[in-house]
Amino acid sequence: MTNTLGMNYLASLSRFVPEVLASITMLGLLVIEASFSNRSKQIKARVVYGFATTGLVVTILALVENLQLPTSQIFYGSISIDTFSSSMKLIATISTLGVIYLSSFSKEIYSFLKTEFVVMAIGVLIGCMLLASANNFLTLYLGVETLSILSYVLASFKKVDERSNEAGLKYVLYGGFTAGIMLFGISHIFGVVGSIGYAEVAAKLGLMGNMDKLILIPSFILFFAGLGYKISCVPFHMWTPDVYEGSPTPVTAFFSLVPKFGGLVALMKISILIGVGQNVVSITWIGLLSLVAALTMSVGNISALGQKSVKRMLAYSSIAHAGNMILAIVVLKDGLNALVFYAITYTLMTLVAFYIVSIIHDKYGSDHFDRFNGLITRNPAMAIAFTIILFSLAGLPPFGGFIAKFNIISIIVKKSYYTLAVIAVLNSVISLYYYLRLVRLMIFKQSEDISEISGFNFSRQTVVAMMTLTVVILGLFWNNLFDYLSRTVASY
Amino acid sequence: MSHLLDWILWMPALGLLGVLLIPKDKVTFIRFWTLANTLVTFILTILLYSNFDSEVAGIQERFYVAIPWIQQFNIYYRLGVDGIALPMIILTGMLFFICVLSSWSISKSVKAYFALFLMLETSVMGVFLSLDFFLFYVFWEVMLIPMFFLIGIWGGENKEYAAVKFFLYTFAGSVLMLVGLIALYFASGQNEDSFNIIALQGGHFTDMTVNLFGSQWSFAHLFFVLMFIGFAIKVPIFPFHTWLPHAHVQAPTAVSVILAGVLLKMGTYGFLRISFPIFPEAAVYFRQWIAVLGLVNVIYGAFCAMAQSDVKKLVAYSSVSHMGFVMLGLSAMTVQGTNGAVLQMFNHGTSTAMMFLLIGILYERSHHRWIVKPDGTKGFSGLYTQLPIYSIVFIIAMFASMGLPGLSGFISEALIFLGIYKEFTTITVLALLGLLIGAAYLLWMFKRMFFGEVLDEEKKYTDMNMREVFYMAPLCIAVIVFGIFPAPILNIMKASVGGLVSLMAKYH
Amino acid sequence: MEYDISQILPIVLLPFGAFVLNALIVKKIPRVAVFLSCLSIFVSFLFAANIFKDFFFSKYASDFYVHRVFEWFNLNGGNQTFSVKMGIYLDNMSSVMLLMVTGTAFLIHIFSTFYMKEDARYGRFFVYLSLFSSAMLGLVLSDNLLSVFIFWEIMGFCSYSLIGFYFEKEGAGNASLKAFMTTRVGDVFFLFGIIALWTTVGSVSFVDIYSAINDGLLSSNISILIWSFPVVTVAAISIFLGTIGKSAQFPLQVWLPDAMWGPTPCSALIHAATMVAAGVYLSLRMYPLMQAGGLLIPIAYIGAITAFGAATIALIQTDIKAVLAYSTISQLGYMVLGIGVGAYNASFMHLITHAVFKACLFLSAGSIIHSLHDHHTHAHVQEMPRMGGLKKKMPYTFIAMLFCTLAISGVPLFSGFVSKDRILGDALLMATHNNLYIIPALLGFGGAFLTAFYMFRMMFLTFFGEPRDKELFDHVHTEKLKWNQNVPLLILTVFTLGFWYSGSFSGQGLVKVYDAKYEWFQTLIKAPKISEFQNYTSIGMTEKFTSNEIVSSKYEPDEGETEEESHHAHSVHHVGAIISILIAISGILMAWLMYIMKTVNPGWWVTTFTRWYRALQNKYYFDDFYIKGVIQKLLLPLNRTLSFFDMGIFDRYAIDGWAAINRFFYKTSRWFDNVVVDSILVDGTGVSVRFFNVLLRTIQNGKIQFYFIVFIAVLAGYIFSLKPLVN
Amino acid sequence: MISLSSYLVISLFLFLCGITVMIARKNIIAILLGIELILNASALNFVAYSRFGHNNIDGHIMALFIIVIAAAEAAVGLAIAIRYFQNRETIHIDSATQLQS
Repeated sequence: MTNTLGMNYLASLSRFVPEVLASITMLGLLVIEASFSNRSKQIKARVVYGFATTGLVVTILALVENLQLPTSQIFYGSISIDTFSSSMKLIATISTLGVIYLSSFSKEIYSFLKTEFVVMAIGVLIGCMLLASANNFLTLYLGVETLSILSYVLASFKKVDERSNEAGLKYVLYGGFTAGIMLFGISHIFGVVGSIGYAEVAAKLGLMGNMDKLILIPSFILFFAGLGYKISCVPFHMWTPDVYEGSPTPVTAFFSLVPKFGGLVALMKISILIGVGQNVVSITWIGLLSLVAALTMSVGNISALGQKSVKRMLAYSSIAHAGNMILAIVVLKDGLNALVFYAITYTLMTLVAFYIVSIIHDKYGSDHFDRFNGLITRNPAMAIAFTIILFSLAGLPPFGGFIAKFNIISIIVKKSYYTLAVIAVLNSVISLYYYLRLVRLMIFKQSEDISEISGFNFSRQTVVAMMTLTVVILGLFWNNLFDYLSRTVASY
Repeated sequence: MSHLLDWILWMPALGLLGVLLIPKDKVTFIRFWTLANTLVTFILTILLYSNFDSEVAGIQERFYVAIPWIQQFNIYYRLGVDGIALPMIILTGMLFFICVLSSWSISKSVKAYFALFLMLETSVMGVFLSLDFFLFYVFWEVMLIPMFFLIGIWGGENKEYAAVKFFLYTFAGSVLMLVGLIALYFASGQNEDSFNIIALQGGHFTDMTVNLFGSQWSFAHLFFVLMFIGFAIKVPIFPFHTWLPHAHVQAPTAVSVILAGVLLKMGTYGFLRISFPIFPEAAVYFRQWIAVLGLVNVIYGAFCAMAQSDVKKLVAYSSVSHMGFVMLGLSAMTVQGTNGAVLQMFNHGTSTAMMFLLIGILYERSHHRWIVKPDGTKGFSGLYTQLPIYSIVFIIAMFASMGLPGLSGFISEALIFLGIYKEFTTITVLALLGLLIGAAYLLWMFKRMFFGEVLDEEKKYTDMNMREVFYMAPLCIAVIVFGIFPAPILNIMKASVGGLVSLMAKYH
Repeated sequence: MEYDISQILPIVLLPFGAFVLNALIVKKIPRVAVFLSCLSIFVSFLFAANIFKDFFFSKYASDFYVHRVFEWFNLNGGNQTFSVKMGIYLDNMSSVMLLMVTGTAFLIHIFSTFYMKEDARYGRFFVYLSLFSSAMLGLVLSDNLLSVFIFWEIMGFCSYSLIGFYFEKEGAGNASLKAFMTTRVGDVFFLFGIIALWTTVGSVSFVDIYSAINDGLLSSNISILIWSFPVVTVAAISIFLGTIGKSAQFPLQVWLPDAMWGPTPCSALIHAATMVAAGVYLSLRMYPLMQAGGLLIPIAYIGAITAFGAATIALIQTDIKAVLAYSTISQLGYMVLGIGVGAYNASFMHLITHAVFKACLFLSAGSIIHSLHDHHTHAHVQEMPRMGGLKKKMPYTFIAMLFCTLAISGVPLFSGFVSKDRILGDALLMATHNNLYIIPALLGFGGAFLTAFYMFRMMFLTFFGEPRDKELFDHVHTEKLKWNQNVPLLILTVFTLGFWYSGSFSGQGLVKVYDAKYEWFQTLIKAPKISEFQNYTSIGMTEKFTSNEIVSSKYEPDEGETEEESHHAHSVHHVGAIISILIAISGILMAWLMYIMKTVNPGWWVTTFTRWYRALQNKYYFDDFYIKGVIQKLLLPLNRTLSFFDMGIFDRYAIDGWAAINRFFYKTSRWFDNVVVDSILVDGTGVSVRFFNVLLRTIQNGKIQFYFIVFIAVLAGYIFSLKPLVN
Repeated sequence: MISLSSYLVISLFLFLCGITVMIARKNIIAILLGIELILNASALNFVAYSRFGHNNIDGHIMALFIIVIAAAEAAVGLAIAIRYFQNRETIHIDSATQLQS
């Protein structure tokens, strides 16, 4: 499947178009930012968002074009472009678009910083793309760091807000710490295997005896810690709640989507390489993954139970969802299409949820649970949309969330990981419980103030409605999408 | 959308769309629209009954729809009717029609109420009609959503607790079922994996094993238990029953009627449609445990009911007890037992529906349900003098659910006992004790509420009005007529039940 | 004779039709309803009379029966088959029974038109009566235990409703509840017996059961809990328990006295003449089963104990209806004793005679109560201490009651003597054969003495002497012959004479009459010979009866007995007859001394035997035992505990998560605020979730370096956990 | 002649030092320095491995990239630390406990 454009830079670039486009958009935005004076805010904002949107849309088109092509490794095999990573990049790009839209009306992003936000977001997106399509540890490291460094800034985006600063600080320290540990692990892997390319590592592993592999295992675990912290899977998740709570809502939304996708793709690729077969490493690796998946789901959900702030609750639930997606990684190649499907629905649901949370937050300056009391009377459309989304997140039919869960659970049941399956479904019961708490407040409780919710204007309503509708449709007629995914992605 | 089954399934959904289109303030219009819609559905079910061929065992060709839905998992939109589903479908059609009438007095956000109500009807019909396991599961879950809101918005003082409890409890059960059905799907593949319930039936999984925690387990036993929990929570079987009293006490009248009349039956229907035919060997293997659980239900429910001072809670526990009889009948796996169980499902549907409707009627007048108020004073007394018609209907309902010969309850219970006697003699004896207590708590309640002096606050209670009489009448007739001539129902079910029993008999 | 179903079914269907029709029209036009009821029961009386005539004048065929069946429903499906058949079974016994039931019922209907006239629910009373009559007749005609059970329960329902007829009274409620539940205890066992027989025999029609007994099908064992019994015993016991419940035998006799809360006519019909007798009727039908089950001795004991015990309680009752109630229990005890000692047709005869004179007694009591109207309380008086000297005021009632009292006390020439003496005679006979029967025999005779005593005590207190409540007495109008008040009584009175039932103007023994012409009763009624029901095939409902179904049989008084056996029997019967006459006379004499001559002072007995007196007042503490003991001390606490366990412990701790622990966390951990309390209340997922939640919150303490430590610890943990892999 | 193992020992020592610093020191700057130590440890590993183990330059390249990125990360870290100091007048790490459950 690997064809021979390994040598040729131009040929390589022809497959590297999406990343290039994204970078161009980023740089262009910087230019625009510089060229506009502060007088004409409106026009500037329009231009910025217009440019960003067009740029990302073009990127999306490029990615779609990439999806059609077979797998190929470029830049001397340091980067591999394949349907799986392309599709995940596609989703990441779409979610970036969604977050940028969110940032455009969120009051938490100060108007004079909106451009910076967009720039950073696209930067993180590029990092995510690198991470996703990395084919050796170097590109992986580069991707992770590009992702992280910009994320640190995003986390502490509200310059004057102490909490935001603290979030940034914790993020940077924790990130550096884990990055270092990951590198240490990688260095030992390199030392034993003598190469940093995935493929070579896998090949060498195949030739080694069990004892040598045993020496490798700790290094692999160190390496896993590095990725695990990006996906924020238990027990490397501890920064997550704090950072998510501290950062502005759009940033939180962004964090719970794009970096996770990058990390998941990388993890998936590496697992597919080293997790196959029946040797010590693979068994340990899969065991590690399943353990982590179970822990992530359970801890995420259980911690979400007692939260007071909806944002924090969503943060924890995003951890839990990451756990669900790791389940798909446990079954390696068979999990690919399930993983992608899950990512799609998860993106939609998370975006809608954060839109609504952000609107409420902008109205009250807080997203405490009781801010949602009696939403049904104050803004039925919003309440119904949110209810549907929450049910879908909990995995209730006939919504997309259920189908996503169904796919993953079916695949792990097929591989007869019955225990994992049972843990997963029971976790969805727990998750239903805290989602229900919100639904209860929105629909059963009476609100103290019945003032109309401003900031939920027509355009936002349409966007939310479209996304919610998509979720519902994905729940009923998911045949074609799933079919398409299993044709393209699975061919990876 | 041409087939009769499609119409039955989607008619309420159409009604739902209609309700959504009607403006909020056109309350009476919404009511009548819903009434008409449910009536049409009911008539359609009757039509189904009249075209039904009672000789055919199992699914009838003329009532079978299969349209591919998701090829990836070859999931089909597959509907079908057999003798076990049909009574339930008719019951559903009738009860929903009656409940619309009984919830005429709902005034709080009527539109939403009836919309959810119709959504509920579609999902319930879907559960009874669908022959594709995935479809079944989807309807099974969708049913929870309207129930949650119906209890949580229009319920009593402690409604949210009850609603959430009901939702979580049932969801917990059904997700286990989800794992089970996926496992079945992948295990089913002789030629191709399938969710087709009919194709799965017949015990293909008898000698499969799965490796779990390093030891070999029988596939059938493992997943029979898994699904058993799912259905048991719905039935509900001890120890999964505690959601029921809360839900019943808090729910508005119509909803508790549906809950007791139809939703509980979905659990036992699940056994008949899925657990038993798909895992016959496991079912036979576990039958004495099922019987014991059923017995516990009967006795325990009856005893708990006797101690209640809230009449609605009393009836709720009584339905725990009565569903225990159904479980006993199922555990027998004899022709009398199973027929008795299905008949009991129907009869309990009618009689308990009557009880709850009557309690609702009383509640509309008294706004409390205490037989004995918490402060020890009488809640009701001498209603017999105050509400003569009401009392007579109440007597019919009460004696029907107590199993007085000549009313519907008796035949099913007698058949159940006849079925289990040979299998579990001791359990039969103890279950008869349950029958005794069953009479005791109902009559004791009746004595305390209906005999004696009329209280002052009761002086203003008015007797049943025309509307109430009108919607109680069909149930009364059903209870009496099927008590004397059970044949109409037994004839439609006996062929299918016989088939099932013969299948089970292979594994005795 | 041509015989088909159209001559039999109307007996049941007419009253039932009347019931259905009346139930609809009673609110609008009660009078019509009443008329319909009376008419329907009268017509079915005519049908019954017609049938009886056929049976009576056809050659005395003791084992002639008509049996017609139809399928009620079947469960044939797959390769499974199961069919439930219903049918009618008509033989001599049922024909006599039909005549008795329709006759008394009709007269009681007539009397009710007088008694219930002023009542607010005049019409509804007749609705219940019609339903009851149809149920009773259906029971008599039914050919299998299932339909017997069905009608049995419907009668129970009617009894429940009629006892609670005056539902404004709290006591009526209690009484009806008590009656239904007590009989229900028996019924549940009855149902179990039916199921046991059904499963073993494959059908519950009498004939099938007979043949099954004959073929020894029932000797197989069933195991309950850890013991195992032969089916036949279990079935016999269960079914006899049904009889105990329905016929108010010891130890379930408690409900019948309270049943007197109902209107007097319904007491006469249901709780004296028919329904309570249905229990005995059932046991007679199942006589072969009782025999095969080896149950006769226990039955004899239960009957004797009931007969005697109830009689003793009746001694001290002051309420006229209560006296009659206890005498009913006692007489039913005699019938059961009769079954126990194998006096099959004597027992049945006593059923019939008792039905007649007890109905008459109740109606007389009714007419007395009705005429005694207290103008202060506006209530009818039934306390004997306030009566007395009514002989002058109500002559007709007096005559009726006198005859019935003579009959029940077993005075020769009256029906009671004929039947009761035969039972006692056979008891004595059995006692000479088997020592175990001595006690029942003695109790029987003792009971007879007491019966004579308390019945005449009632007579004297009511009709003789000076009126004790002058004012009440003056308000009583002098009775004149009214078609619906005392004519029914007098008609019944006629049938309290002995010669209707037995050719020998006395009981058997004194005057031996071997001419079958006079001993029609003994000829007609015989215990079913199970051997005759072999290879029996049931006949479709519509088929006509053909005369070759008649098996004629002549009357041999002592068939199957050797010469000296029969001689012994007759001598014993002699003795029995003489004893019982003496006993009756002495009883009457005793009462006469006490209440007319006042030579013996009742108070002396009370003061001497105080403890016994109190025991009698409390009906031997049965009610205290059942209500205070079993129900209040045992059942209700159990229920409360269970339901508390269910909601208070099971639901709260196991399901809602251990609230106690939650509260502990709530106090201790500072993160545990109202939100969590809220979620405790609304949590269905159990303590573990909550616990881990707290744990995680403690770990998640916001200290970044603590996070590092955890991180390192976890890595170390992972790596060390791999050590086992190395070797 | 210095062998590979000695390099490894040193790098391990550096690594542990870094971790100790990050855990023990309360000063944010110090903690950032700790990160540097860890990164250097791994960089040293890379170089040593590629010198002794296998004759390819992957290790060197890794090391270079590590240096670059470490610089970038340190820059951002310091910037955030400064911002934090501006807001809180302290760079004591234990003061950063506003965010917690």
